[in-house]
Amino acid sequence: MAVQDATSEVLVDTLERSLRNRRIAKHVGIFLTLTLLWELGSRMGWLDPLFYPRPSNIIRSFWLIYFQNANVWFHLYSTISLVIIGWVLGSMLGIGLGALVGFNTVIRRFLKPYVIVLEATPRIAVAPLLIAALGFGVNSKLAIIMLVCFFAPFINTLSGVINVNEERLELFRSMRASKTQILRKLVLPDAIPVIMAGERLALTAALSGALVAEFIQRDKGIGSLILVYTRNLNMASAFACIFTLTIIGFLIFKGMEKLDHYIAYWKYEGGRERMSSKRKRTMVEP
Amino acid sequence: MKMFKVTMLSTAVAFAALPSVSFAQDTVISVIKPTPRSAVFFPLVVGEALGYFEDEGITVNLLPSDTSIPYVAFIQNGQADLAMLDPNETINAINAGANINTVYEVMQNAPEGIAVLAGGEYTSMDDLVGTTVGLVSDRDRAFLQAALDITGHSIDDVQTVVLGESGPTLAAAIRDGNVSAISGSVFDWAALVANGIEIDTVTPEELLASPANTLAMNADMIEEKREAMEGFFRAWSKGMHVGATNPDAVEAMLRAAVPEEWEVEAAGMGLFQGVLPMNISTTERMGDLQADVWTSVQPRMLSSGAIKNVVDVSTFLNDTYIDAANDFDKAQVEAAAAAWLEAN
Amino acid sequence: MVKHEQSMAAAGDVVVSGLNVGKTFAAGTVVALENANFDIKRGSFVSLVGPSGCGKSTLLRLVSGLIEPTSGEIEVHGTPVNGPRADISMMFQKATLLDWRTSLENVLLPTEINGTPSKADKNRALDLLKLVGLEDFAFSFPAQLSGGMQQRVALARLLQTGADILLLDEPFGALDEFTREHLNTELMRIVAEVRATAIFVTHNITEAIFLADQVVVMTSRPGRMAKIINVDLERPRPLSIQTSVEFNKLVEDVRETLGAV
Amino acid sequence: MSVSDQPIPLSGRILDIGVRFLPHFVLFAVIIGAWEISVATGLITSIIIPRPSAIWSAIVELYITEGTIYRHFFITLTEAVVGFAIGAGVAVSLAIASSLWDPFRRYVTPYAVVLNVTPGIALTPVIIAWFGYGMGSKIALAAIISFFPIFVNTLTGLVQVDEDREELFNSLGASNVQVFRKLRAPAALPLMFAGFKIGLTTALIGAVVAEFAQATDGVGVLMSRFSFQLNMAASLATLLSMTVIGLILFYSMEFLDDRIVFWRRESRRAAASRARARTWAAQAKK
Repeated sequence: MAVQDATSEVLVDTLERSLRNRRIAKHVGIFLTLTLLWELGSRMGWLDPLFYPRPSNIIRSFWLIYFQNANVWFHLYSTISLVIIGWVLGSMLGIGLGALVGFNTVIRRFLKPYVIVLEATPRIAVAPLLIAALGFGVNSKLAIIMLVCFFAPFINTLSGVINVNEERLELFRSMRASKTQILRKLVLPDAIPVIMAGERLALTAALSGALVAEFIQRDKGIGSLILVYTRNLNMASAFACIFTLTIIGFLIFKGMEKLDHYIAYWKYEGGRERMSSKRKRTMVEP
Repeated sequence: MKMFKVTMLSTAVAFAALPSVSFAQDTVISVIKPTPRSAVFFPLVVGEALGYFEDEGITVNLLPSDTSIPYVAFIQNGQADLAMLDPNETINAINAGANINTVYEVMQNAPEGIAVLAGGEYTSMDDLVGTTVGLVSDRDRAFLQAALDITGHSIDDVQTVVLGESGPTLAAAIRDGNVSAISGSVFDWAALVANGIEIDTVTPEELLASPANTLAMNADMIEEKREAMEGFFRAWSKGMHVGATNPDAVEAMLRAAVPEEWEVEAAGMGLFQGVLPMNISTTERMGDLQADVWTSVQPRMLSSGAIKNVVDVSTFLNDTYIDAANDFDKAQVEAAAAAWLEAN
Repeated sequence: MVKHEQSMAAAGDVVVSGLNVGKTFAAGTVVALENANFDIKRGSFVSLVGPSGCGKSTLLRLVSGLIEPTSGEIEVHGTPVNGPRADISMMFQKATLLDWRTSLENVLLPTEINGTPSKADKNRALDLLKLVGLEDFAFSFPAQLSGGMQQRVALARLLQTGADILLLDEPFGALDEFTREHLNTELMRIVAEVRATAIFVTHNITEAIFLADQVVVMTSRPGRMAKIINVDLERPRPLSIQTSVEFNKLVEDVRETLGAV
Repeated sequence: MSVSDQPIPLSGRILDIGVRFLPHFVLFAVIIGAWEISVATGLITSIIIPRPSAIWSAIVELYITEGTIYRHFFITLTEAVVGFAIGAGVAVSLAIASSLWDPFRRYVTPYAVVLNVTPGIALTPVIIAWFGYGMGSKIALAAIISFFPIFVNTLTGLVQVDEDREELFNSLGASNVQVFRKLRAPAALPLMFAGFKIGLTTALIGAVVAEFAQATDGVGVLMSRFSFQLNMAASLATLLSMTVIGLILFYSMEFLDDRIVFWRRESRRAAASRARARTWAAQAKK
């Protein structure tokens, strides 16, 4: 039942293998050729510049929005701070509720139909409703972000808590562990990897949620900036903004990977070695 | 776990920082309108650049949003102090029982128009009969309705399609002949022209003399918010005055405040030149309410079906702020604008 | 009946006994265990052997207090079993180590459950890891250990509880033959060293006889204790004992019991 | 604890179901009642959360007396399904090509990763610019954001084949085509369907978000219209139709999944085995 990240190890493997084998030059070559073809196509009039901005113009736009006019920073700050706050609040809510529901079979039984309904609803679609209900401003944007990133941690915490390994549970029971001990020493640590998978999805969803909120409520944020640019037929800058989001998306991906290595250290060779020597030091020396 | 704590802590800090961004001591005036800060309503940008809103103790909180959102609702539920409305929206709201007053005319001539491809097969309103006409937003339907009505047709003689506000969609639709014409406003054409799509307007003359983008507010709040509103409109009028006397300063201020509109020089310039005259009042007092024009446009809107009933203008036009809005030293404003231009 | 020194010294008093113990599942439709009567003496090593579904694991869980009998009664140290207790410790087929804890922390788990581990507890855990031959892996995580090493950590954890009755549910069943033989020898040595009473469940006849003082042969449908065979082989027992005539007679006996019913 | 093994009479079984669902109904009724009262007494503003009775009358109006919802419902459903079909078609073909031809996979991978980390929603304004104001742009966005989960799941399924099984095929002298058709493709099916289920959900989100940005018809437009008229009851009633679309899409895919990947569920296995026995018998008779 847990929601897993779609990013496949197959792709990451392929990419890393490719990089290791010094195929970077080839990749870059292909990329440059494609870009040049695009540029050429645009200059020769094969590609409609209304729709497909020239790569050179996109590069110019990057320079403009980041350095010359530096107008993107304000919007970036707005979007990113909202995404992070909404994500932290939304996932705290998700994890808390997930744990609560996971431990309480009665609540779980009663909540199930509502969870099914919530799962089937495109949650991002509630955005206009929330903006109308909560009004313009930070509150409604935060509410949207929280709503879209609440679900994955909720479901994953729930499933992590429910799917505790039977044998381990029996072990704890044979040692006469109390309910809190089972929760603290077994269930929660056991659920961490799957919760982290939920968190990663939640952060990605939070970014999408922020964009949709900004499309509707256009005061600030990268979403609203993209709209201004497309409205002004300035597709090059619109693309520069979209590629900015690609970079943010990539940073989220990498950042969550790092966080996962840190928190769920026992899943990774490096993490195990790090913690192993750390524990040795703290245990033996003092 | 430490990382988690760091995240939480930084979140808490960011949270604490957020409210401090809005100025606690100032009066906030929330305005719902179609665009964020833009050349289209430059008096706001000018007023902010020269610190006039600040001088009045006002922070302007813009609620730029999709034009499919009925702005009147936001006045009624108190989320907005001012809403930018078109005449037909105003009349319809009053007919629907909304307790609103129109207090300031941002544009005294309609920026709306009906555009066709220059040198194309459509050259007049009559040519549009039987074709598909694109609307930039739902709002533009009433204007098209009125234009067709004046030229002896009705909205049922054409097909309409909402194109949305995306520039390339508009451009492609008219260039490739998917629509015969676009009913929109001068802001929508500026970008098209800058991208080499020449257009002509076939708008009936009579429709141009119409208030547009007027600001309305909850009638019950007129006295309660008097001080802030007078300050707001005074700052706006000052911005308008700079537009009338020193367009170069306005241009420079816009380049600084909304650089995103000037990245493509031709588009920025085209837009600026298009909206400059629109934002300058033709009446003696800036932002004044033209009761006779409001009276004369209503029968036309009625016959085209854009409104259901004609409303007596005295019931909702309220010029109680206009005098105060014009109560400033013009020479001082001109000097300030010149000094700003000098300094930047 | 020749018993090795330690258990001889302690023999005589009964630490685990069952009277007409029965257990049914699925609302009485499945009889897992029927009418089991047994006495297990202090310090003895008892093997439960039989095919799948003969109720040997059920019997073990009944003794541990993880499940309750449908009929009859089990007593440990003279008091009826009604839930998991401190004087009993259990080990499973899988090592069931916690991935996020080092070997040492896994061994310390039972102590933590009963309170905060003292310095002495920690030293004891380290000693136990040494006893199972893992002193160099005290700070390794389970994923860094082989299957056999993981089971040894589990064995150390079993001993860390300090319980004198050890229940082992096919503890080395999932390991390869060589590792299993090796660990069985270790287990025999360690159990003797800590002077514990052990109940060992397996479906491997050789293993059952090799380890035990008594082999309880169980048959299925319904689960039932068919025969108790005393193993009068001298201790310590080398691996080579498995080829002796005496040993093979015992194997024969168990086979016959299993086939006869 | 004595339970008779006599079969429970039918009336008893109905009673049993009733008893099982009764608490759910009671809880639901209590929540609705409390909600109604707290709105009626002004505890909650009806702008934020409308009364259940108001939502009910909006449902009756939209679905029964006026029936306005159906046109929008089918438009959005069509957009989501067509978008999904296109996205899935492209994704599956690319995944097959990538699995069969290693260099292709290497060169496609970086672009797939870039597409994955870019929030698909950010493309909304550009997609609308490219594909225009009709259903095309909604279908395109639905296709784009449903592409990745399907691509990656299919590719993973095709690539991560059990090595022993592959060795078996090689030892039998199977050709590459045979390995693909008889081993890789069937083995990939479960993961592929998991991808389809995620893809369907995201396709619906794509269609609805594109409708928020620009559209004349569809439940997304209807919902934002109602929201901003502050007609929260009708807005929630419209949201319900999205849930219904979501449920229809999900359960249709579940149905297909059950029949095509029949070997995962006992009841389906039994049905398939009976069917094959029948075919076999019929053939034997001839």
